[in-house]
Amino acid sequence: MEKLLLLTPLIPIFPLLAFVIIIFGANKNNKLSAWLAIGGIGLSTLTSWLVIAGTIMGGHHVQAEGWRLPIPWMPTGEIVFNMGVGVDGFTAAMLFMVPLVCLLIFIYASEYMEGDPRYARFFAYVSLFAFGMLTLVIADNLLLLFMAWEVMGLCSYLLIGFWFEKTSAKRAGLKAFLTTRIGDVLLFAGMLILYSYTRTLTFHELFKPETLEMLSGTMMWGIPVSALISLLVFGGAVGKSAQFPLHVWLPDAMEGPTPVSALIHAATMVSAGVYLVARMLPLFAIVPDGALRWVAIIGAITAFFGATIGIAQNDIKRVLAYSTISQLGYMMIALGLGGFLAGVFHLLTHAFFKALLFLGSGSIIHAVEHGAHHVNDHHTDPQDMMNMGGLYGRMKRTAWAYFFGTAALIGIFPLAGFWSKDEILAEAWLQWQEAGFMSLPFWAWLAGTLGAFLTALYMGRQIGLVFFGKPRTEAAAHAQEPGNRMTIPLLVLAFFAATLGFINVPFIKGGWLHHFAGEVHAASHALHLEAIPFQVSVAVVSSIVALGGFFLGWAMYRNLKAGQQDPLEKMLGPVFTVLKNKYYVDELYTAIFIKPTVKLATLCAKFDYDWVINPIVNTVGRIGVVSAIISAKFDEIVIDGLGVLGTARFFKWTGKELRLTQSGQVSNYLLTIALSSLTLVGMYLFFIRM
Amino acid sequence: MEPFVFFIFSILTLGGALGVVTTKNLYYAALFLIMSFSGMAGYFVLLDAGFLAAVQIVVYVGAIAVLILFAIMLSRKVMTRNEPLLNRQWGLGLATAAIFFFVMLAVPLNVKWPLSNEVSSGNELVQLGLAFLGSYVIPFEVVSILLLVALIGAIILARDTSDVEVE
Amino acid sequence: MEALIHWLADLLAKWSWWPFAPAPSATVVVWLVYAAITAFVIAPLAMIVLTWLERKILARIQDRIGPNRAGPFGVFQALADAIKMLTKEDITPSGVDRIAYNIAPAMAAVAAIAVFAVLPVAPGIIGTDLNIGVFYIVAIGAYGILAVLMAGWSSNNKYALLGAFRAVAQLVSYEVPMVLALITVTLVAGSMSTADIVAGQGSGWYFIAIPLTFFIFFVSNMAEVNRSPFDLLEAESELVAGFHVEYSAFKYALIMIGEYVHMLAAASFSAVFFLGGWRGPFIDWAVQTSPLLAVVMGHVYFLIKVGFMIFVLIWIRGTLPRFRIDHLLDFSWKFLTPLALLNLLVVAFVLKLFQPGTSAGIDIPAGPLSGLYLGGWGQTLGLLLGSILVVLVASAVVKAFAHRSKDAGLRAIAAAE
Amino acid sequence: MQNEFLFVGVLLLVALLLPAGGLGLAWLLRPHKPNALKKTAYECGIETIGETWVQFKVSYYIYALIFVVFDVEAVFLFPWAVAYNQLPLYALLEVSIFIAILVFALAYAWRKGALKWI
Amino acid sequence: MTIPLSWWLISATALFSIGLYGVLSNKNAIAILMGLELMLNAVNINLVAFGRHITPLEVTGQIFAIFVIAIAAAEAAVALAIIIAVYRQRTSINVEQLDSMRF
Repeated sequence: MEKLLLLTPLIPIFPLLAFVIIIFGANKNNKLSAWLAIGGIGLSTLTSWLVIAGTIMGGHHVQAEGWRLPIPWMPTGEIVFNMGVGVDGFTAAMLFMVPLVCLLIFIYASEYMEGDPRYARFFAYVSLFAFGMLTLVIADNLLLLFMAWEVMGLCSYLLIGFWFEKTSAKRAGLKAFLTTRIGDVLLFAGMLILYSYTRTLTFHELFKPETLEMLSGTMMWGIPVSALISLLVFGGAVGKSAQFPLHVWLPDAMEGPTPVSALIHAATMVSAGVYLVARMLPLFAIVPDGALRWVAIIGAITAFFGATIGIAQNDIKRVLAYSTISQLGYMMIALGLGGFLAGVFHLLTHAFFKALLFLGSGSIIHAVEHGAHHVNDHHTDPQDMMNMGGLYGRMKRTAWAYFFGTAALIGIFPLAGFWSKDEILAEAWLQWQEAGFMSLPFWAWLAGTLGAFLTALYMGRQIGLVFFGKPRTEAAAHAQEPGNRMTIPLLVLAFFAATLGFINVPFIKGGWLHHFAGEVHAASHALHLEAIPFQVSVAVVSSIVALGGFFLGWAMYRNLKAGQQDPLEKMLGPVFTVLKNKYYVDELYTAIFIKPTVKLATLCAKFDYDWVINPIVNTVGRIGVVSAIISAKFDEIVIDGLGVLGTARFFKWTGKELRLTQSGQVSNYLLTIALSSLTLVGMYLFFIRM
Repeated sequence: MEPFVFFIFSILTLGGALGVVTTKNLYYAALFLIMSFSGMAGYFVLLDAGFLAAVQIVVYVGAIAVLILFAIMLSRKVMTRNEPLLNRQWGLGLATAAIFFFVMLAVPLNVKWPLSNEVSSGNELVQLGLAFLGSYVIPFEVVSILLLVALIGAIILARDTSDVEVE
Repeated sequence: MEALIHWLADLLAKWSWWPFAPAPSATVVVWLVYAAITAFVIAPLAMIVLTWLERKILARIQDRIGPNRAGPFGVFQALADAIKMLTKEDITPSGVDRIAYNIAPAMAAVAAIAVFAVLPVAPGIIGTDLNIGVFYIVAIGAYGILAVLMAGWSSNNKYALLGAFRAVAQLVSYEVPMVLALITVTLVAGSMSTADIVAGQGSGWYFIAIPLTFFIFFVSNMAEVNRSPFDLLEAESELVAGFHVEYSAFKYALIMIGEYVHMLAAASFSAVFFLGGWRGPFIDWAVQTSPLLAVVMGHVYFLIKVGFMIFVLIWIRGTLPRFRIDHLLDFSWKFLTPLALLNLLVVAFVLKLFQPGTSAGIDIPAGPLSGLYLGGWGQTLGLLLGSILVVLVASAVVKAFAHRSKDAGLRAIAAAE
Repeated sequence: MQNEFLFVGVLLLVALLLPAGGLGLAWLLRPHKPNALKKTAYECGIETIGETWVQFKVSYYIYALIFVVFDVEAVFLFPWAVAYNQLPLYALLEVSIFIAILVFALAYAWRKGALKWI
Repeated sequence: MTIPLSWWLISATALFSIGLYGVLSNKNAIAILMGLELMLNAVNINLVAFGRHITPLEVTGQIFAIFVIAIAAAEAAVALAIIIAVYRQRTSINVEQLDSMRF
């Protein structure tokens, strides 16, 4: 058994090799590149299955305790960082999902991307991405996980901006990169603090009871270190998994090719954040009512608001993007309530049906585009649902696969989504029963159930708009079912979307997955690791809500005519506008962060360009004086004349100093770095002496 | 005896370094740099690291210095102009460097290191070889990848895409 | 060396009037004398004798007589040249970069002399037995390259500059296969110490075991010392002598000393690494019975080998035409370097096969064929077979390339074979 | 300090005396009659046209570049060669990978035409 | 008599400071690079000196120094290639004129 597990390090190697070979050798040959990528991930899939078999045969010992292969990285004195890999039940479950979904998507993409001038490069990038994701899953320590995390971030950037001729795609890539970077910095800070306290970043060493106790017992800035680290790590997950308030990048990420959306922004990479939180859950849970609470709150907010935005979008992929955000919120709810396995279960099922939906939308877009070419129409946006309609008759395979995916997503019995979403809601419901009305679990349950309704609503709307009624454009009327390489992955995914739920049906052995993956964190007592009994009431409520929502949406949009006003818009009025504009979060960010930064940068650039002491510095100073005078009038007692001068001086000084920072002069940057380091060294020496 | 040798090598090293940063002629700066590198090789000999001394000369003097000289000759118009090489913030730079020196001086003057008086067995080369292929094997392989990447990057950057080039 | 120092120390101890502490001063005296002989006798002599030899041998090859007026067989001709160098006017052209212009020739000469520090001349006679000896030679070579670059750049002459660039390109190109060949030698000997390498050739000179390595080393060394057919960086007809065109009088002499000493060093180290250095018939017996006799015999054997190597170098110069620069660089990068790498790996593999269970008292992992080690001779045979294999593979690859080549002439040659 | 290196220092110092002494001797013996014509650059007799320090081809730089890479490689291979007989067989595999990557670098340069003398 | 550790450290600090000054105060990209090399070398001296005086039986300090040298070589190769490329574009390697990053 252990011999099979020894294959683990090979899993990410194949896609990496594919990447290297494509980049350096095969990039002239499109077909070869695609086959290399598919072959690489195919080998990974096979290896993963062998490893999973090893894990199953290894029994409880391997599944719960994990098997590890430590590979020392550069030993520096006493510090030995590990590049080790490990397998346990949780990893094995992920290893079932990740390579399989990747493989199907690669096959799909080999047809979808045909005719693209950078076809080979696409496959190099996705191979690199697969390498990152697989490494992340098998990493047995935070350091390797973080490296893989960053590799994926890079791939995400490259792939979102893959069609960089489009300004919007270029910007979306940059936005995704920068937004997730905020989370990454937080995660990295968390890792640093963690390391400084524990001197290790390997999971199984971190989760030893004494280590966790030490972390929860030590205080830093008034809160337990474990909570602080957890929140920082969660910050990383918020960025990667597009949780509120860093969710803004995900919808824009739909500028990338559709297989990328399916692969990265639905099935795998965004779930890396959830994976991270699930992996680190014992740390979150060690302090009761600590960081976990925030995970649940953020999850609930995201689950609900993501779904509300989803109902007002017209772009087929954006609807799915908001759906993804919302579903990730569900996972966070589950984890935040301590339901480790509920979250993981939903992560697995979601990957399949969301990949299915995205690929389905991809083949719809492909078909509509094809139709548009057919009628020589170059203005119709092939992604806009308002331009579709009546596609059911033209593409039956895709439609049926899409129906399965939708049913799984909104939780129709007995498809995958039903079981996994139900478990999350049951978890919340049970805890609500314990904690009482208006408690956090209650709100989580409410958000989840309302979210489920909205999910069903927008999916019903989408199905109605896309597949039913009459074609609203010529392009839609001439749409054509794409070839086998695109439809067969859809059918395979549909199969899994339908059946994957059974690995954790509560009636079979009390949830098979629970025994397989659920005991990874058995050492941590704060988590709910036992299977949750099936809650009929929850299931009935959510089923009614889902069916109701779906038929409402379907009925409203089924026969929408071209040019007709959106029925929901008629009903909701200004609320719809707010939703359509995504609560103006992007605009808010623009107003709060981006514009001032741009302005500041522009100003600084101007300052520097002239270099002489600029009148604008004085203006800033004067503004400072004026604002100081105004504030002085507000509370004359606090701010006296000295304060005014101080404020003025402060602004003057800031203006003067800031212009140095953005000069574009390498030397200035270097000087800044040197001075900052010097200050840090000085502070360090000073405090050490103290 | 050894302090005297140390002193000579210090003059070579630090004097060379000072020459690098003070001379106006970039070509001389490179020659001073070579002098400094050679002094450092002497340092390594004094530190019982004979192999490292040779590495210092082979890589720095034999390879990097040649690269730098080539680069200077490639961008020679700048070199022959003999205009001051200092930028506008040199005063601040000097102050920073000086402060850094005095702050860091606190370390050797105050810290008590856990010194050891053992004498190495003298088979440093075998130890190095075993370490490269043993505990440091991942960095060892990564170095080759790093060199590969550096070579590819540098060739792509340095190669002239236009064919008009006077020899 | 130690023996010499002890002998001198004993001698000095007997002279009671000697005022200093005997042992260290004996060391210093021996060192100074050894260094002085190397620098002041061997180096100028190398230039004088080698120029004469070269002219004489080249002349014979070209069916001429060569220098024959001054002294018997013209031996004083070279001496006269040396005196001429000393007494000629030293012209420093205007516009040169004086500092670098003056340092460069000195650097060239000193760098060439410095490698003799690790040359094992006879049993026990070696300047200093550095444990990084081979690598030391490589390191010192770096200064030679720099000297060329400095000379060319500071001369303020287009020809000199072009010559210097070409020289540096050539030197760095051939440094790579040379270093790879040296790594192969180190691998076989298991040590970088030159003395150990000579000692390790007791069971067969490395010339027998790794002839291909010898070929690579010898060819790249020819290029390193700018010998024909690799002498185009001073191609008189094209570059009016290359990087040292602006040098005259004694500075020119220094550069020439550097070059000829370099040539002598190349021949010496070829002998040390591949021809067994001071090894020869009965030398092991002599080492055991009489150290003095061993030293004398070692010198004799060593000088014979060095003389032979020098003769080969001159012979090649007289026979082969000059390379074109692109061919020259291609030859290094596209042929010698890959060949040297392949050779290195094959040698490493064969060594592992034959590795005995112990070496110098340390237990080491034994190879699968360690039974065939046979006191080193089995290994030697294995290495030889490995070399032959590499040669066969390389010639097959080259042939395949030649067939596919766009060069019609090359294709014709390949087809003819 | 490693005593073996002391002799290297001695040899270097003594060897420095050769150019110093030689130049000194030559300075005593040689005539010194400079004139403007002698001091001109050694070319075909006409004054040099254009800047003397011509800019040269970037190919030279690229050869130096590849050389740097192989030089650093040698630094890692020498200790390996010395310790080779104490290393297990898989060390040969590791070194083979190391060399293979660098051969790949060489092959890349070759394919890109960086080794072509234009 | 062996040289005490603090001598090495002071010498290395001085070298590092000189390199830092070179980096901060030069406007020529190649000169900045040379300053950088000096700083790297100062670090190497520290590494080897600590290794020699604290753990003389191991060669860790030397190993790290060798890795630093390898990285410095790669860095110099790429940096100089960039400088050459920039020079070709702009006929200048004065970093004060290379400020298009700010836009």
